[in-house]
Amino acid sequence: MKSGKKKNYNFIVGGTITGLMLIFIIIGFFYTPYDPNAMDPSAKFAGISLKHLMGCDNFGRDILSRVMKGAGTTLSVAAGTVFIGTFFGIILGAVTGYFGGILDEILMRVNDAIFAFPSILLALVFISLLGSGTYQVVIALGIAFIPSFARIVRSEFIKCKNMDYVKNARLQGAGHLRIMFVHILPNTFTVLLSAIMIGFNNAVLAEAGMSFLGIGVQPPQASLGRMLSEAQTYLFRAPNYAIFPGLVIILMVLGFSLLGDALKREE
Amino acid sequence: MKYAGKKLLTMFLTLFAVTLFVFLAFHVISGDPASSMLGTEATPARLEALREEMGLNDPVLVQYARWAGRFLTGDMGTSYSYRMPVSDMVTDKIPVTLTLTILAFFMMVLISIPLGIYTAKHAGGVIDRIIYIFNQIIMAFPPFFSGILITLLFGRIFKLFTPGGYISYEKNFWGFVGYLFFPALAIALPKAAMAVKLLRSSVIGEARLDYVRTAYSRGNRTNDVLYKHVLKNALIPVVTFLGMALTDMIAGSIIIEQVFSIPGLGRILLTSISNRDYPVVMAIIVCISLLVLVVNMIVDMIYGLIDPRISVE
Amino acid sequence: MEKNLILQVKDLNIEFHDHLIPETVVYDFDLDLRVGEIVGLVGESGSGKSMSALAIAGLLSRKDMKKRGQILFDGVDILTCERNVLRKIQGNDIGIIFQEPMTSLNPLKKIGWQVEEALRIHTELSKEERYYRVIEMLRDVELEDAERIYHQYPHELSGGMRQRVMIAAAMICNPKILIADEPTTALDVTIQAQIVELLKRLNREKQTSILFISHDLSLVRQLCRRVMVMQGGYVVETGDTEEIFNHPREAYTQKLIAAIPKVVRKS
Amino acid sequence: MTEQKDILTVSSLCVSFQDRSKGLFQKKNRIQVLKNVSFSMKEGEVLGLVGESGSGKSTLAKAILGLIPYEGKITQVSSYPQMIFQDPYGSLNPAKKVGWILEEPLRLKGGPDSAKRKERVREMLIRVGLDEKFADRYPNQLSGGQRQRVCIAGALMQEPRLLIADEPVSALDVTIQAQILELLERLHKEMGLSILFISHDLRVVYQMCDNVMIMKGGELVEQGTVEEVYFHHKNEYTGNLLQAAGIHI
Repeated sequence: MKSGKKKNYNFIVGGTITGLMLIFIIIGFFYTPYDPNAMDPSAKFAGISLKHLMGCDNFGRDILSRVMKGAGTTLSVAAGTVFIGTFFGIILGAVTGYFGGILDEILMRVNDAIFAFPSILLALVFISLLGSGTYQVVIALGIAFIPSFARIVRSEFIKCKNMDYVKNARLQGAGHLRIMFVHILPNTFTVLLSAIMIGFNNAVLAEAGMSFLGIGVQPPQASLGRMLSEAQTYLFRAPNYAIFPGLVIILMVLGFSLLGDALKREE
Repeated sequence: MKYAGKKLLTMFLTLFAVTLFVFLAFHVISGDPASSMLGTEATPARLEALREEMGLNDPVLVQYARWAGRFLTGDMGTSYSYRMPVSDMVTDKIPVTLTLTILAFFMMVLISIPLGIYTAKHAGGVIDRIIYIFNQIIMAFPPFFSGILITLLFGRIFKLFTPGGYISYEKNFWGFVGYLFFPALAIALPKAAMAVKLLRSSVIGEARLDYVRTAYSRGNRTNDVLYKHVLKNALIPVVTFLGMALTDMIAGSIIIEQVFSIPGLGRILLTSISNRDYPVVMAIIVCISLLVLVVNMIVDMIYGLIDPRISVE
Repeated sequence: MEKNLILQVKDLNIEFHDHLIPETVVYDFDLDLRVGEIVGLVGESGSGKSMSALAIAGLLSRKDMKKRGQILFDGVDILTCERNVLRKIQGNDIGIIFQEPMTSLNPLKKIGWQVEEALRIHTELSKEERYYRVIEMLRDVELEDAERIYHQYPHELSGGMRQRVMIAAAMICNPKILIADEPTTALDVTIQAQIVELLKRLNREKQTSILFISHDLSLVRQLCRRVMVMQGGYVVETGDTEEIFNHPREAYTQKLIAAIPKVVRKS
Repeated sequence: MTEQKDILTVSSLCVSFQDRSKGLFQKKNRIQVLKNVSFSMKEGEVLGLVGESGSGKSTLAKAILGLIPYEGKITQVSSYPQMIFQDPYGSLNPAKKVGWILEEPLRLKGGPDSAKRKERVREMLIRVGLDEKFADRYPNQLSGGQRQRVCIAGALMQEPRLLIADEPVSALDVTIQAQILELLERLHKEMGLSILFISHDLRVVYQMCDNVMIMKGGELVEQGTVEEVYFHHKNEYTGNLLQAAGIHI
């Protein structure tokens, strides 16, 4: 392989942003400057200062602490969502793509029908069935994300199953499961990885959107979407309340999408 | 024609499946509508009477058929919370959401197609790179956050519109459209950024193919190769994306309606979800599903028109 | 320039600059093509034969590529002339056909539209005149049912028919030179033989000079009087086809000829 | 030559596919791909199968390997025929190293332990004319000819007695082609391997094979020794093929 002439700036910038965000979030799991839920009436709408780096909200809670915790929640929800989506997506896509036939026909019709619906809408349907809450959001978004992964995995499996190396493995006596998960699956990793990056971004945005609508993470647990929805009321009085949580969402998504682009170009 | 018929059939089958699923799901989850309606006034005798009256003792499929039949005639049931026909609550909201979505869709197309072609043509140039960075940032914006920033910037600082000053379309249609301009922009921007990126890579990918070399070998100008040969081929994946973006926008408008206090479908959907007002939720979901399916159907038809290979397959 | 000489290539060098180290793919390529002559260009993959052909057709315009030398056609240097001068030559005086007739045709355009494209660009003929010219040309490349094919799409034709369409499109303006880049490699033997016969006939009837590029020495022997053998970017041997076949001078040419399995009675 | 027993007998083999292009509710036609194909192959024979694209020659290979359903009878002496494919880029798993790929047949057979497997792989690599270092490379680091050698090595790991070679040299340059043919010939001699050699190239088949079958439209139109078929063909189509390939007798 010849090395490319240009440096992969996407990788450098995306990696840096993602790395910094991860550090920010991981610190938030163990340490925040203040208790994110402690209200300090004297600090109501406190501006940006050394004491409160991002200021305080309408209850006098430290925005930085809440953003740290909230970003952690968003990240966990997104990770859970992507995990459910990828796990079941791989199984569904592998089975339908590899075996084909009637089963594939039926499952994919259903899958395509679900895929046609915006994931937020699907999640809303599930939320109205399951009730709101963090776990419900993970399950609802996770289910809504399965079809997109299943489609990607399936099309990769269809591409691979007709390759000669798969026929060869069959001739040598490899079983279907071994062919699917030992021979074919590793070949889908590049595509899967960039799908995971995109899926992760969609999950972050969807989680934030649902919390914004008040049907995701429930108060008093901090969540970026919910902070934004509260901040909207005091937009003119305390723009920092809206801007910092928004900025954190943007940085999280931006980092991942740059990394995803970088991976695509590596191919 | 056979292709169109097949797609139409698929659409109706999907619609049937979706509505059946929605009906069954809500049937299982919503418990007993009779007790929800009667609330504290419930007595066993009254409950039984109401159940019989509402046909709740019939088999589920019969109930589904009855519900679907009523739905087709415009009777969407009665809201638990407001005790009024759902159709009265929903029908005048549909135009609001639809206008918002369509407006956003046109903005997306108007922004993305020219920019996509431009960046593909000048790939690697300074403007292409600036647009790339811009695109990446815009794609990272949650639509409601851009909504908030737009409110802050254009509403509060430049005073181009009055936040919360929604104008009903029945009173002043153009005022209504004017108010929807900024919300539509908030929905359109991230999708437009994605479309620019997709169109750019699609055009660049097509331009590497053999038939483009053939076109040049006949003495075509670069622009003729681009507009007569490449563009139509490059648009095929973009059409799929635009269709998906449109359905996504229908859902996205639910959130944006919250930011700009627009009384559309999203508003009642959210209140109904938190009130567990299932007939309303069901009606709205079925309406949106219908829209989504129609959009997909149109996308398939456009496909059939663009690509001669499709009708054969 | 000699009177019969139609194309003269002098010291053509092609260099790639898409990696850190520039890579030369064609060294000091010389070619004299005379009116009505068929010259064969033979080499294995990576020998630089296709690159030279593309350069002569004026189709190497990538920015990361450097070309030196001269390609003189009718007093115009194809390497250095203005784009609009080059465009007047392309399709009008020089036609080219490629290896893959499937991908070389635009999948979304009708055959008739694609065949008459060069006429639209280079002539002032009316729509009707163009139509009759195309039908005539399609018949000339031995496509039966030309009127129907005019309205068909590429995917509705077989590989051999598509290659005939490609030839028709390249020959529609009666070019002085036809460059055929591995035109029969993707086709079955019997179809291959038909296409070679067709090229021979067109060359005889229209006095079109043909530069025939192939990896198949025995095919070149059937078609060309003169042949050039390329290896690793260099022309290693050039001369009369039979002469080279019977008395190859260079070791590489000998190796190439020896690699062709011989059909001679074993007993 | 002593009389040798048949390693493969195919009698009245028919294969048909359902026409997938028709829709869900239309009456489907079955397309007959192989029509009543019968032949037999002796132990240690190299049998050529020649035909143009769509003639059914690859389908015949798949039927013999048991990859598709068929009607008729196929009797084989050895139970594990192996195959090498046309496209050396598609027949090696791009995600695995050469060593892993070559060990896989042994693992699947529940063969020897890891160290022994590695030893076998080393021997086989050398046998097909590659360096043992190739075991640590990925397929995309190899050239087309090297890949085809690895494929041959992989096919031989389970020590089959019948090898089906489906256009094994069509994707390669002539000089590489000659090397691979030489290798196959050597292995044939060394291991007494029977080879069913499928190709569209009449010259290559003449060089490689003892006997040859010509296939057209799913039927065997002519079979016999190469001398018979090439110099005294009875069928018109065979004549066309020979002429198209520039083989004038």
